[in-house]
Amino acid sequence: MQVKLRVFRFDPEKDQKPRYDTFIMNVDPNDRVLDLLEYVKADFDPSLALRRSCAHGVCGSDAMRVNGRNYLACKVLVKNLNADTITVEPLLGLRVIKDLIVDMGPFFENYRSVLPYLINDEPLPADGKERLQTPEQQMRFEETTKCILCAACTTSCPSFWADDRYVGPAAIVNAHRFIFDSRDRGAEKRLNILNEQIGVWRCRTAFNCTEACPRDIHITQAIAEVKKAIITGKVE
Amino acid sequence: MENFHQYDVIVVGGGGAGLMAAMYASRTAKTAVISKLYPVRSHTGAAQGGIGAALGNLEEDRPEWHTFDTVKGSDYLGDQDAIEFMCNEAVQAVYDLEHMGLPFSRTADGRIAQRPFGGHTNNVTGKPVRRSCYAADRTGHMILQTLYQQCIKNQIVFYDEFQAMDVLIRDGKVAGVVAVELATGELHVFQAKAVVIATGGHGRMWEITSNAYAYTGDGAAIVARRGIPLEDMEFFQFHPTGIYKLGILITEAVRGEGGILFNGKGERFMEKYAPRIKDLASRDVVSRAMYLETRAGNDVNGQRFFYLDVTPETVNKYAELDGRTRPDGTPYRVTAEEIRSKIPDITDFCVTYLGIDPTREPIPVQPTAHYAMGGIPTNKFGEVVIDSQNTVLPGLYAAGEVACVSVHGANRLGTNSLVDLIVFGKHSGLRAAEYALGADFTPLPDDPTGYVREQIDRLRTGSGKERAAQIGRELRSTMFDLVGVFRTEEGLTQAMEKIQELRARFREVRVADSGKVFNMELMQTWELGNLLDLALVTTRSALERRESRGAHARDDFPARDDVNWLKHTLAWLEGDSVKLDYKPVVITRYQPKERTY
Amino acid sequence: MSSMKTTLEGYASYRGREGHWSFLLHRITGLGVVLFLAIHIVDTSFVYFAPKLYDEVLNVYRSTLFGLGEIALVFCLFFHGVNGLRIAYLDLFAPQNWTIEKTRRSTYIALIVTLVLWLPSAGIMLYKLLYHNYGLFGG
Amino acid sequence: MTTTTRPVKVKRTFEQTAWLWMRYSAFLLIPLAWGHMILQDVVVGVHNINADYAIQRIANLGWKIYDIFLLGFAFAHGMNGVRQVLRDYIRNPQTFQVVSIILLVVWFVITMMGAIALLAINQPLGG
Ligand SMILES: Cc1cc2nc3c(=O)[nH]c(=O)nc-3n(C[C@H](O)[C@H](O)[C@H](O)COP(=O)(O)OP(=O)(O)OC[C@H]3O[C@@H](n4cnc5c(N)ncnc54)[C@H](O)[C@@H]3O)c2cc1C
Ligand code: HEM
Ligand code: SF4
Ligand code: F3S
Ligand code: FES
Repeated sequence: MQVKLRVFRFDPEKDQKPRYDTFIMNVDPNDRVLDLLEYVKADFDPSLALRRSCAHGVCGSDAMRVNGRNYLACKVLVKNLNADTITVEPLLGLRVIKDLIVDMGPFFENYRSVLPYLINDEPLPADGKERLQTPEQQMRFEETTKCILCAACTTSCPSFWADDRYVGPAAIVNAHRFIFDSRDRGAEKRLNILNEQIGVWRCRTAFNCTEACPRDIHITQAIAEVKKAIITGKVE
Repeated sequence: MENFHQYDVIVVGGGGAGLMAAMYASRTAKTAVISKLYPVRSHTGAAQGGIGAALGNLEEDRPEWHTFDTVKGSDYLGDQDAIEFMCNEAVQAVYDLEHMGLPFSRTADGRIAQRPFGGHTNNVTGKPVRRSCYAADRTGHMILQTLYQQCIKNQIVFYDEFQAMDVLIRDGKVAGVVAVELATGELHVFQAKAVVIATGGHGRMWEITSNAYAYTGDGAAIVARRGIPLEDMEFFQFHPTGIYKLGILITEAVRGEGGILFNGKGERFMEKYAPRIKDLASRDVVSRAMYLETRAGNDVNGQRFFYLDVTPETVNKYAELDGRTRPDGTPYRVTAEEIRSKIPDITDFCVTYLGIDPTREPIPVQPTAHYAMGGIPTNKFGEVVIDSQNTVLPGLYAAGEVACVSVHGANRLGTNSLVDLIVFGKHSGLRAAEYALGADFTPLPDDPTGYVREQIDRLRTGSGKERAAQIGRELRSTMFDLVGVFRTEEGLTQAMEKIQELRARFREVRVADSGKVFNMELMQTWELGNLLDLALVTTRSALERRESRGAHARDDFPARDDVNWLKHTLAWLEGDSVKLDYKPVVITRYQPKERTY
Repeated sequence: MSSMKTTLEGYASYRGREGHWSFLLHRITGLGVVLFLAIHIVDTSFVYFAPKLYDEVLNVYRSTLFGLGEIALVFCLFFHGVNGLRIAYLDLFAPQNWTIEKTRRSTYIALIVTLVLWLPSAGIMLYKLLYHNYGLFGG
Repeated sequence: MTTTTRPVKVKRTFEQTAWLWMRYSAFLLIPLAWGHMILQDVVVGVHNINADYAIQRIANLGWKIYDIFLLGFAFAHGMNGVRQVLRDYIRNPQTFQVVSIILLVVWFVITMMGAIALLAINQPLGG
């Protein structure tokens, strides 16, 4: 089928303002949007800049806006879009560096701010083997371990557009992953961090994050669980 | 000097191997990691099935069995001292990962869950053993995340989106690394006492591949251009179950959970090729079986693909036929729900890319380029060795897929790469730090960035008669058709000619984008150059090896030849030609035997 | 670099779904109501501070323009209330229901409930407006 | 189930209290705000309201209490809402502090105006 691909372009060394380049191409409905961008690079304009690596939705490199909504370019197929015109733009809320590449700095800073690592200073089991954890305890937080830090969620969040100091859904998801891990002892610290101005209270349940998450994580639900833990003083 | 940095240890690569090395090196040495991708984007995150270790959580298992299986899987080309070391270390390594917080799937009594995987057996009964420790079907993702988290905790210094382009060596010692900062296009010089290369593999030179775009063999190509040989490059693994046409991997764990392969006639063809462990035979065996079936006209619709079936009906039917039981002795039976919970990501891939639910319909699969057994030669401490006498190059280390220890020999067993990353990543890091403690900085060469600038200039000033994208396409199809699962003298010779042609044409390429900021065109063209170098080495090494062993299957020399070829290839890239030498395989306990499954 | 511009661009161009527009509507209606309420408290207090002024203000309120605004206001408060109740209930008592399916469904239900409350009210108000201001229906 | 509940000590913060306030006040506002609106805007209608009507109503003790509640809850809810909305867009903490103080003053003045009117009117004019 034929599609019209409109791509956001911006070269900081040449352009004052961004522009959109249009490419008409014949594609397979099963092609990924990432494939289309690769065709552009191979056959039309090799200077198009974007990040990508795994090409099957597990590395988190290529989150971008496609027809106005955040996706991983490698996880959205042409046929999923139901449109002859496909517009590809960089993520909102982060500084555009070049074409589809944005500055991920603030995103990773927010991620780091919630202490995203296991905290447990208690002695290890005497036999040197694993800490025990039942399947139920593991399932409690399994969902949020799936996060690939692609930023599709955080950059779809109106609260983050307004102020990038809001830690954002991705950071909360990663805090959730540890708060509800029965082996972790740092829940208190993280909850106190998220209880601050820039924390969970900025979430207005706008839900764009959950809709955008390519890993199908129930983000808003996870955020709500964190809020609940803060209010009740109980991690369940 | 601006853009100059000094560290005791520089780790190039932020995947599993690199992060492991950095974590251990940073305990005693000033360490930094350079990575062209954000570390969490590394290909380790794509690993699905699991990490092998003889924990014996569900049934009896021993590191010795793991060792033997690995030796056998390697078609006896693996160095047995290193394999034994790795399999013994694996157990503690997995516990270490758990202590770092890795969310393994669990057994009912709270231990790390384990599943069967290709080639891993109980050495007494010969039956598959549950050895692969897993976190659903995203074990690699969890390893990568966990290690990155620990690096944050330990405040490791990262230079994210810095692409290494050269290793500086002076007076036979490592002096540092030259890297380009992608965001600015500036060159940076990192002076270091020790450098650990952990840049992963080069599977992007094949058309159908499970490998990431970033898998362009940068590390191997960089050191090869500095006169260091590459070992066993002819051995590249083709995984039998890539999604048809796309190459996306369907982990062996699908067969571990009971999935069955069928040909176009609806036959379970693996019965013919591996009567004992059938669908769980080692990867080279299954990929070859598929190729042979295709040649016999047994592929589906004559389109060179097969079906991998994990619908509960099929799984249960064949589990009954095979007499498969659960650890507690009850017959093995599954529901669609259970399958989905064991392989959620695979289910997701099938739904997204094929529009099918794998618990209802079979998955179309074909062999896909997957893993480089060959790479930068090292000993079991991760020290790079540069000749047949295993002479160490002081200060240079390599770990992970880019390295060839060699623990995988001619064919890697599933789950063993993650073990390799963790074990040798750790030890290379420890060794590098130890070395740095007792060493001085080697003075930098006069113009440290000269060689890199020369390479860049060439890409910017070519005649422009040729297009990189076209050369890349031709390279990938040539490699897939002629240097793929099966090889012949004729095909390899043809491939050599084609690669030389492509290399000549590559000199006519000119990068159009003259900018500095995120000049991806420049970097990707440079990466194509790396692939062209490694393709040359691979093909030449394959042409010389006149036997079939593991992943290297020669139609014209179908048998393994231990008399002449039980040895590692060392290949030096010298301009447009390749110099070869060989070194013996370390054999300790297990004498080569015929390999059947 | 997040800024008002990004925010407005996002509001205008991001193709969010039910959650996004209900967030926007909740915010707009909330702000609308609070603006009205501030004025309304002040004008009502005129009954005490300046009774004459109060009647004049009421006259303004009786104009057609304000009448239509009042109908919109009622919509705002109904929507804001129903949706606010939905949010408060989910947040406080059923956080596990913040899933895609349930959120979509609850948003639609909130909208329907709003319309069920608002349409009859709007009808009555419109009737009165036409009756008083245009002499329709025998007014 | 083996999932274990762990107690955690989390400080009360202003934002948390404000968040809770928005939700709990919401439940009260449904009868208060809707009741007021349905009665005045829909049932009675602006054309039937004048100063007399208003004064008569306020003078009634039941309505007086009702209105005081409404004033207290609705306006405080609303002004905190405005504060939260503005906080989203104002990056500079100093600016935000100034804005918060202004909001507080506006809230206080308007609430006082309403409260005085409500409390001062005790009987219908001329009655
Ligand atoms: C789909 C898939 C599934 C797999 N499943 C399994 C499995 O179940 N079990 C198993 O054991 N193995 C599995 N493997 C293999 C295993 O995952 C890889 O071999 C392994 O992860 C490689 O790790 P690494 O650390 O060597 O490299 P990577 O994780 O790929 O890291 C490479 C790093 O090097 C950096 N880099 C590369 N070039 C440069 C440069 N020029 N300058 C700076 N940095 C650079 C990259 O940014 C990256 O951070 C799988 C592989 C694939 C592709
Ligand atoms: C009728 C009953 C009402 C209910 C159930 C209700 C409920 C809520 C809730 C739950 C919130 C918080 C939303 C969030 O944080 O995501 C909220 C916000 C708000 N409310 Fe109300 N409210 C009601 C009436 C009012 C009234 C009368 C006003 C005006 C005075 C008002 C003005 C606001 C404002 C301005 C916000 C902030 C909006 C935002 O943050 O986007 N509400 N309301
Ligand atoms: S939660 Fe989902 S959308 Fe957000 S960063 Fe993680 S994977 Fe991406
Ligand atoms: S989009 Fe934003 S407001 Fe909350 S529900 Fe998601 S974080
Ligand atoms: S390229 Fe890895 S997620 Fe899309």
